[in-house]
Amino acid sequence: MRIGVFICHCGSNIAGTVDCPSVAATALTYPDVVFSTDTMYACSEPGQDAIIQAVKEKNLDGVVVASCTPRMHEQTFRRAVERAGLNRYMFEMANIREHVSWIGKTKDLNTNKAAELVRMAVEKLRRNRPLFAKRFETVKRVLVIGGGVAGIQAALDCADGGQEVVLVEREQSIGGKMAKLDKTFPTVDCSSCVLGPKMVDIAQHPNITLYTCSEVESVGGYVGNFQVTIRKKATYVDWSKCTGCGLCVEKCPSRKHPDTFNEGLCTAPSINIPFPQAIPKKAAINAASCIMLTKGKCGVCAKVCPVKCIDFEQKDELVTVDVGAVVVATGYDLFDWHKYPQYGEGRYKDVITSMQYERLLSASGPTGGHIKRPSDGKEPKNVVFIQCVGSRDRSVNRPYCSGFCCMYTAKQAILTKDHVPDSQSFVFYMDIRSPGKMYDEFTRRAMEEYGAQYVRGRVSMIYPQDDKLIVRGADTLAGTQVEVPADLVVLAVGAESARGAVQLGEKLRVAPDQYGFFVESHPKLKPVETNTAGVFLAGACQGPKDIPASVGQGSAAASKVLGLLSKKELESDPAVSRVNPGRCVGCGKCVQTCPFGAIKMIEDRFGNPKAEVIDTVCQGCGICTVTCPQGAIQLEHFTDNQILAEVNALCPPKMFANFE
Amino acid sequence: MHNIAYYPGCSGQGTSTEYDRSTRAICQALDIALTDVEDWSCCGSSPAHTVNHVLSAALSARNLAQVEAMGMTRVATPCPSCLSNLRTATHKMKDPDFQSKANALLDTPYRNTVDVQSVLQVLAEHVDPEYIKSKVVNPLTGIKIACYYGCIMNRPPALMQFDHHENPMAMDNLMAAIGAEVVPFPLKVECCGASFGIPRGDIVHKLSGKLLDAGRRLGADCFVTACPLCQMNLDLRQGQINDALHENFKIPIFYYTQLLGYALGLDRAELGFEKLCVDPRRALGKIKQPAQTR
Amino acid sequence: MSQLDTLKSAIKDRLGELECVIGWEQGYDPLHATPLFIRTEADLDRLIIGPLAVHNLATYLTAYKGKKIGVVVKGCDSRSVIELLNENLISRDDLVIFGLCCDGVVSQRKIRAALPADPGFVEAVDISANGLKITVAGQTAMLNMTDILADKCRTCQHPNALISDVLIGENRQSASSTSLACQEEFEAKSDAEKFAFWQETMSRCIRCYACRNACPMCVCRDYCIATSRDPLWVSQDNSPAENFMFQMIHVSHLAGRCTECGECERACPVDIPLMLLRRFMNKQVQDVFEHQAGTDLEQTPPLLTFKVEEERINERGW
Amino acid sequence: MPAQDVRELRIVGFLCNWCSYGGADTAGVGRFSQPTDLRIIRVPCSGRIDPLFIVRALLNGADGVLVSGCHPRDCHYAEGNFYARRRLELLKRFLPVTGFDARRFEYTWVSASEGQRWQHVVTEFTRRIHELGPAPNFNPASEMDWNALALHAAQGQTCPCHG
Amino acid sequence: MEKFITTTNLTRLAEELAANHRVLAPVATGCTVTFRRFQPGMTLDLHSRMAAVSAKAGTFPQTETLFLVKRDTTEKKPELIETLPQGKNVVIGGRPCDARGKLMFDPVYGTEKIKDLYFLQRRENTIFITLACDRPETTCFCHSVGSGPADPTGSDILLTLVGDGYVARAMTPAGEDILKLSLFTEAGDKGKEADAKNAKAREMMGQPHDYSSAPATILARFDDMDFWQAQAAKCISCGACTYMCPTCYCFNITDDDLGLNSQRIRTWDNCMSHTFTLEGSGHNPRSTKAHRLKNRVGHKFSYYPDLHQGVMACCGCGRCIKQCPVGIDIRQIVKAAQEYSE
Repeated sequence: MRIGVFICHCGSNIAGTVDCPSVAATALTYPDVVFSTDTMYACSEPGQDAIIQAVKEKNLDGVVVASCTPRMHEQTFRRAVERAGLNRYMFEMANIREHVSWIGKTKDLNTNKAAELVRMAVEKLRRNRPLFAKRFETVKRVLVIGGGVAGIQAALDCADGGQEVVLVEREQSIGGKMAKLDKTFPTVDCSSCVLGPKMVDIAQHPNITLYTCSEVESVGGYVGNFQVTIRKKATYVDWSKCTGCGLCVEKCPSRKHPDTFNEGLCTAPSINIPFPQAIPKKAAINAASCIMLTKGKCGVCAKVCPVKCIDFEQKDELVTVDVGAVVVATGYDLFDWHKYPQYGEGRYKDVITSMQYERLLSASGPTGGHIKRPSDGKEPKNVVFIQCVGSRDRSVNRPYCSGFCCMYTAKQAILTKDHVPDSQSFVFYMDIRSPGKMYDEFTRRAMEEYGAQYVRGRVSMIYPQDDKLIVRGADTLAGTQVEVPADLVVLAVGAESARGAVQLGEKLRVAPDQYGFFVESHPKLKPVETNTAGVFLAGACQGPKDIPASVGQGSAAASKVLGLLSKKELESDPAVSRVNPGRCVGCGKCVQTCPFGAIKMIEDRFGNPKAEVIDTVCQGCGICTVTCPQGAIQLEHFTDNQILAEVNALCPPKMFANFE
Repeated sequence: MHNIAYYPGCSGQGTSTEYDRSTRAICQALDIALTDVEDWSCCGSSPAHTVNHVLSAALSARNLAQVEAMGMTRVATPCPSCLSNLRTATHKMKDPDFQSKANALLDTPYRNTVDVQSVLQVLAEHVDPEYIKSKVVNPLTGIKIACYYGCIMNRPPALMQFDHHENPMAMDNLMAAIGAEVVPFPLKVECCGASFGIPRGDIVHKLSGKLLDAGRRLGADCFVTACPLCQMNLDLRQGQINDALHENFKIPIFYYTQLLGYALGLDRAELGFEKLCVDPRRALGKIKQPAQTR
Repeated sequence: MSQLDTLKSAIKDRLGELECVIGWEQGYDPLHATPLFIRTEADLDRLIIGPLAVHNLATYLTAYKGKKIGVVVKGCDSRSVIELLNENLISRDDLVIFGLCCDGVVSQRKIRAALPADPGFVEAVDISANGLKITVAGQTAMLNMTDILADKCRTCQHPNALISDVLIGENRQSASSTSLACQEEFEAKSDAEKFAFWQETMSRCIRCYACRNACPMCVCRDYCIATSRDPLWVSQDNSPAENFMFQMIHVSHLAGRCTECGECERACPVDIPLMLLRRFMNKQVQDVFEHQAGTDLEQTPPLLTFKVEEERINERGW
Repeated sequence: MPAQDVRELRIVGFLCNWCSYGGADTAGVGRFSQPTDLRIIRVPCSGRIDPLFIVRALLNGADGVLVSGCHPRDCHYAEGNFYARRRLELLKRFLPVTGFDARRFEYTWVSASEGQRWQHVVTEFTRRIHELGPAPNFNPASEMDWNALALHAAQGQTCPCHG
Repeated sequence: MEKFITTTNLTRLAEELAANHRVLAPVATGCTVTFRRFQPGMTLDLHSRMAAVSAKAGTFPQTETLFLVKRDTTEKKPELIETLPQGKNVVIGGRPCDARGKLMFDPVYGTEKIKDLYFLQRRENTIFITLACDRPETTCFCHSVGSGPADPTGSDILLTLVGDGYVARAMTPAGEDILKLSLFTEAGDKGKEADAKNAKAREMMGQPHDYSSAPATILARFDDMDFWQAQAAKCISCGACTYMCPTCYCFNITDDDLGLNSQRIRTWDNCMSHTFTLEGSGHNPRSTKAHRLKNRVGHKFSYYPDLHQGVMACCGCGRCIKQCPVGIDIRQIVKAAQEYSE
């Protein structure tokens, strides 16, 4: 083999603490190295040209570049050696910047370390072999999980782009959190007026198939060729017949279970359509409270239904679809504020969440848009808002800022004044976070035009006194304790990851972070990609964000999907596991441990069982390679011999024959 | 029958002898055998802990080592301040370095094998409420009680590990068990101002006054408390509070042990009602006399 | 009927449907048994059981894939059968198991230590319930069974075959002791002492792979990575480090699968106490995964599965 | 190649590409200075790390081996580090019987964002290895050492009675 | 020449020889006895049991470095370093079967055309001081393969235990040189005693088995795989038998990378292993253990004697029987072939 070695100075980034020419000289003594040089910027165009030129002139069949982390430029150099006519896998990188020059202070030690890292790379490269990607076709269909505003936007953009879309929503209607909001900041325009038309578009778009009351059961396959099983939960109503007339809802005698759409502020009938603008506008039965389903008698709805669409025998149904890409838009949930003992843990009826307050404000809410406090239905005069309930608080493991609470609190303070002109709002806050277009102006308006009194400090307790709630907190600007007698306390609860996000992540092989939000591929440069090819993120499932950001991300994810599916064929990564049938004894241990189901058992021509890797499914983790005791299944590009060569390069074995 | 070491604490020897006496009396009545810690000394809570943590812990540890010497593993004290300091010492001495420093000051090293609880915790967690109910001879029917726990009985929660630190219920449940009507007193764990008792009487007046006011608004006939300092502030200083705030509070402040003893029908002399500054008779008068039984 | 006769008659009943039944017969001298492959009723006459029948015959099973055979197993051997079944390496339908209730087997190494002369000079052996009366180089010695019992039998928790089609004999009590003094003494040594011990024992290892090939769980057989170039894990250089590397491979590949039958140690021609490694590893497996290989038909080898929360693994804090 | 001088010992690291290698990069980008002893071998996933790589390194004379992967639940391949955790934990617990000082091997989890944590891990582990000093060679380095070993064995060492 | 040496002096002899020879002698370590590099301070263990492994390593070590390749960091061209065995060796305390084993190597490694310098150099420079056996083990059959318990073939000195020492007889000039050392005294009458002992040992072995028909009868079974499968049923394909054997001379050659340097080594190989005849294509002419056992038995008792004047490639030491984990008895296999009838 003829190997060329290129030691990059990276300007002074490497050369500042590593003697690059000396490393290059040392590399020349390594086995199979026939050419070695140092270079100012290996990744620059002249740098890459020099590599290509050397490959051609010196007739190299392998290249080592010692520069920055392969996570940065491995692809760059692979493409360069490919342009030089080599296989892209006949290339190795030694990371002498992040792992050497930037962390070590002593030049001679750094230089020695750099030389050894180069040697490791050379020894590995000596055992590399050309690998070739397989090409495969993609399914022109996309799955969008979650029908909130981000999912709606992604689905519409994909559908408009000509792709078939399958939209799956867990709840009875799409719309998500936004559908529950009264108005939106900073324009104070009606939320459902903005969202409603988009929801209708979803229902009417010829490219979109909508499954509500449905969840993703399992996901198999790989980018371009996912197989998704969707569980359609029983609604006990035949939606192909239901006209959404609402007669059943009116007549249902069981009306005691909490209305989840209205955040439990009121109760709902057991057969229900959650809100007037629901899409699809179909009734569904709550099995837990339905008298017929729990006690076996009643059936009023079935009797009154003009189209006879009630079906108490209905069962969950599994639907399987093939898709080429997946957009995850599962949104967020609200922090459970009951963890805070200082807010009364639920003992005081007039301490409510901001989302409950939205429902009180909403004309379609339980109070018809009149603010009435839950305990006695009185109109509150003093309303206290407490911000950062479950945000920026390490004591409840929510150290992050939820981002939008400052804004909606300001909005709610404004709306409070609109609804009850003689009211007074107080806002306990930590900092005002309003970095958006027209955002800070909006919070200013709440204070200045609407007279909301902002108190900078945390609330230490709420206690009842007569028919009021005394809110005690610190005013850190005045340096005193304050007590505000409130008629109603609204907690600006923060966002947390949607329930079930972690489990969904496991199915999709998308890692959640420690708080359950999905991790994007790169925090800045790949904000909607995930580390699983073909799976994209949109909206608050990636982290708390407000409506404009969610919509923006929905469109971004859609553009990624459209880009991906516009290719006729995709290439699979050839660095996958490969079985040497000559060594395989057919024990099947690899099949047992593969997380992707990428290994199947076949029979060879003598009828012996052998393992076989499905190239396109294999993700290249190498779990199987460690599992196989015979070393019969090897992860290409990270074979036992390649890794052992690196180990041996670092710690040469000592045999009987010693070289003194 | 519970057998527990008993650490009376200094207040029980002076300002709150009635607390000590009533505690012993109810424990006896409820089959809890208290054995006084032999040769007990200061828990270190007063001046020491503001000056020297090691010394303060060592003072506590001395008493706990005494408990170990008695071959016992559980000690109960009526006083939250003692409780706090004893538990703090136990906690700090889990650190081997700290333990050796503190033990260096002692004749007998403390091995840290003793669990410290308040008498209230013993009653709440180890005595069946039904058993207490069964022992009641004078149910407190008719009296409305505000239970006031004070600021350190349950806090910090990680250290005290007893009841809820914002909304404790141990005394509420106990009082309810003996027939009283317990008002939902929201300021259960508020500060009475005790630590400012000497230098800043005005703060005590404000804070304690607020407690009394909240109790009165809820219609409480009396308070019960488990802390000698709280009791002193609310009871002994009630007159000063009235003067300072232009109020006219006349709310008797009982130790919960006193009312418990009353309900159990114990000897009044053991309960020490006569020690209270605010006359308790009006409040006690609210209690409906049990129907005569033959 | 004696246990042996019952066994013979049980085998006779099934022999017709089987390729062969694997048992034991007397070997090259009266002190040694050797595996017997019973194909005809005549072969049955040579069948023996008892304290000399040391071999774990489960070792042979994987070679008979697709053929229906019978095997005689002691309690310990039956664990290997279970483990092989759990790993789908053999098929239960192709196997007739004649299970024994075992009183324990001898350690030839202990016999050698106890005899007045080398057991190679053995002239006669008389087996009784209490032990072995052995005449060697003209001298006769009575060896008590308790003195020459194999280590695995001293701590045996499964004397009766755990899986069988026919169970022969009456259930035996498991051993009261679960620890071996030699193991404990060794573990108590310092790192330096243990290190030196393995350096020395590995310097006499001749890499004959008897330990590997006697092992019922070493199913790679001809494809062991100790003798391959791709992958190249071990040099053929017979130095202690390379020899130990092979032993580490063996231990590692048996982690969570070893049924502690002791065949590796028994097979070693240069008397390396390999079970020190195995028993220690098994103890760790038991501690971390609460797993004892081959004791339950529903087990999954612990390294082929995982739990999201491992109750017994402390996350290593830094 | 031996470590350059006593300032450095031979420490081998096995890091998964997605988290810990990224964490080491992050530490580099942040210029978090670290001891230079460690040499990192990049593998796709901690599930690719055969405990026998670690044994091989130790037998070859490595003074320390450090393994790091994604935090449990954060594996890029969903399950790799769960398998790795079992394998590595078992190795860690097993080492004492071999006479290798188990402190020479450590495994931990570092995410791509935890540059500071990586600096801490490397610094602490390197400090530990320097405290332990150079590892003994399993294969004696010289003929004299061989002889000393054989003599020691023939003279004193007893074999635990076994069989 | 015939001399006497006390037990104590034999140890001193070993110690003196160790000063300028590589001395191999049976030494007890742990609970086994193996040939070890003897050094002052060690105890000879000639009698407790026959060493587990034969003394083959004296002339044919398990690992022989054939050459080293050294790649200097300054020079480009790798340097080849020759590693022919240097110095003189002594094997003390082997048995006649140990001493005889190397004779089977001679017609293979020292022919006119092929000279294995590594083996020949060691063969030339190794002195065998052998101990006659005084009692046969159940596995011994040296008398059936043309040898006996006091067979001096291949030895330079033969020792016979008499009283508190040994009667030592020199068989070669090199042996005579050693007997001239002052540690030896005159043997006197002890020589006769030794003769008597040796005769008694031979008598105890009884009638030898006649292997003369073996080459033909084994060859006759060459294509009878049923026969070999039955014989090999209990074989577990390990290499214990071949590695114990004084006469097995097969080897493997491999290269090792040692950092920048590398070595080519020759190591014992064994024909019971699958890899022994595994071809690069993946094909294996001896794919089953039956094929391989056939080869081992056939080689020793048929093919080798056919090529080399009827000499069996077996010393009858019995180690392969005794150390076989499953108790395969090569005598029984040969006998089965000899007695085979359709």
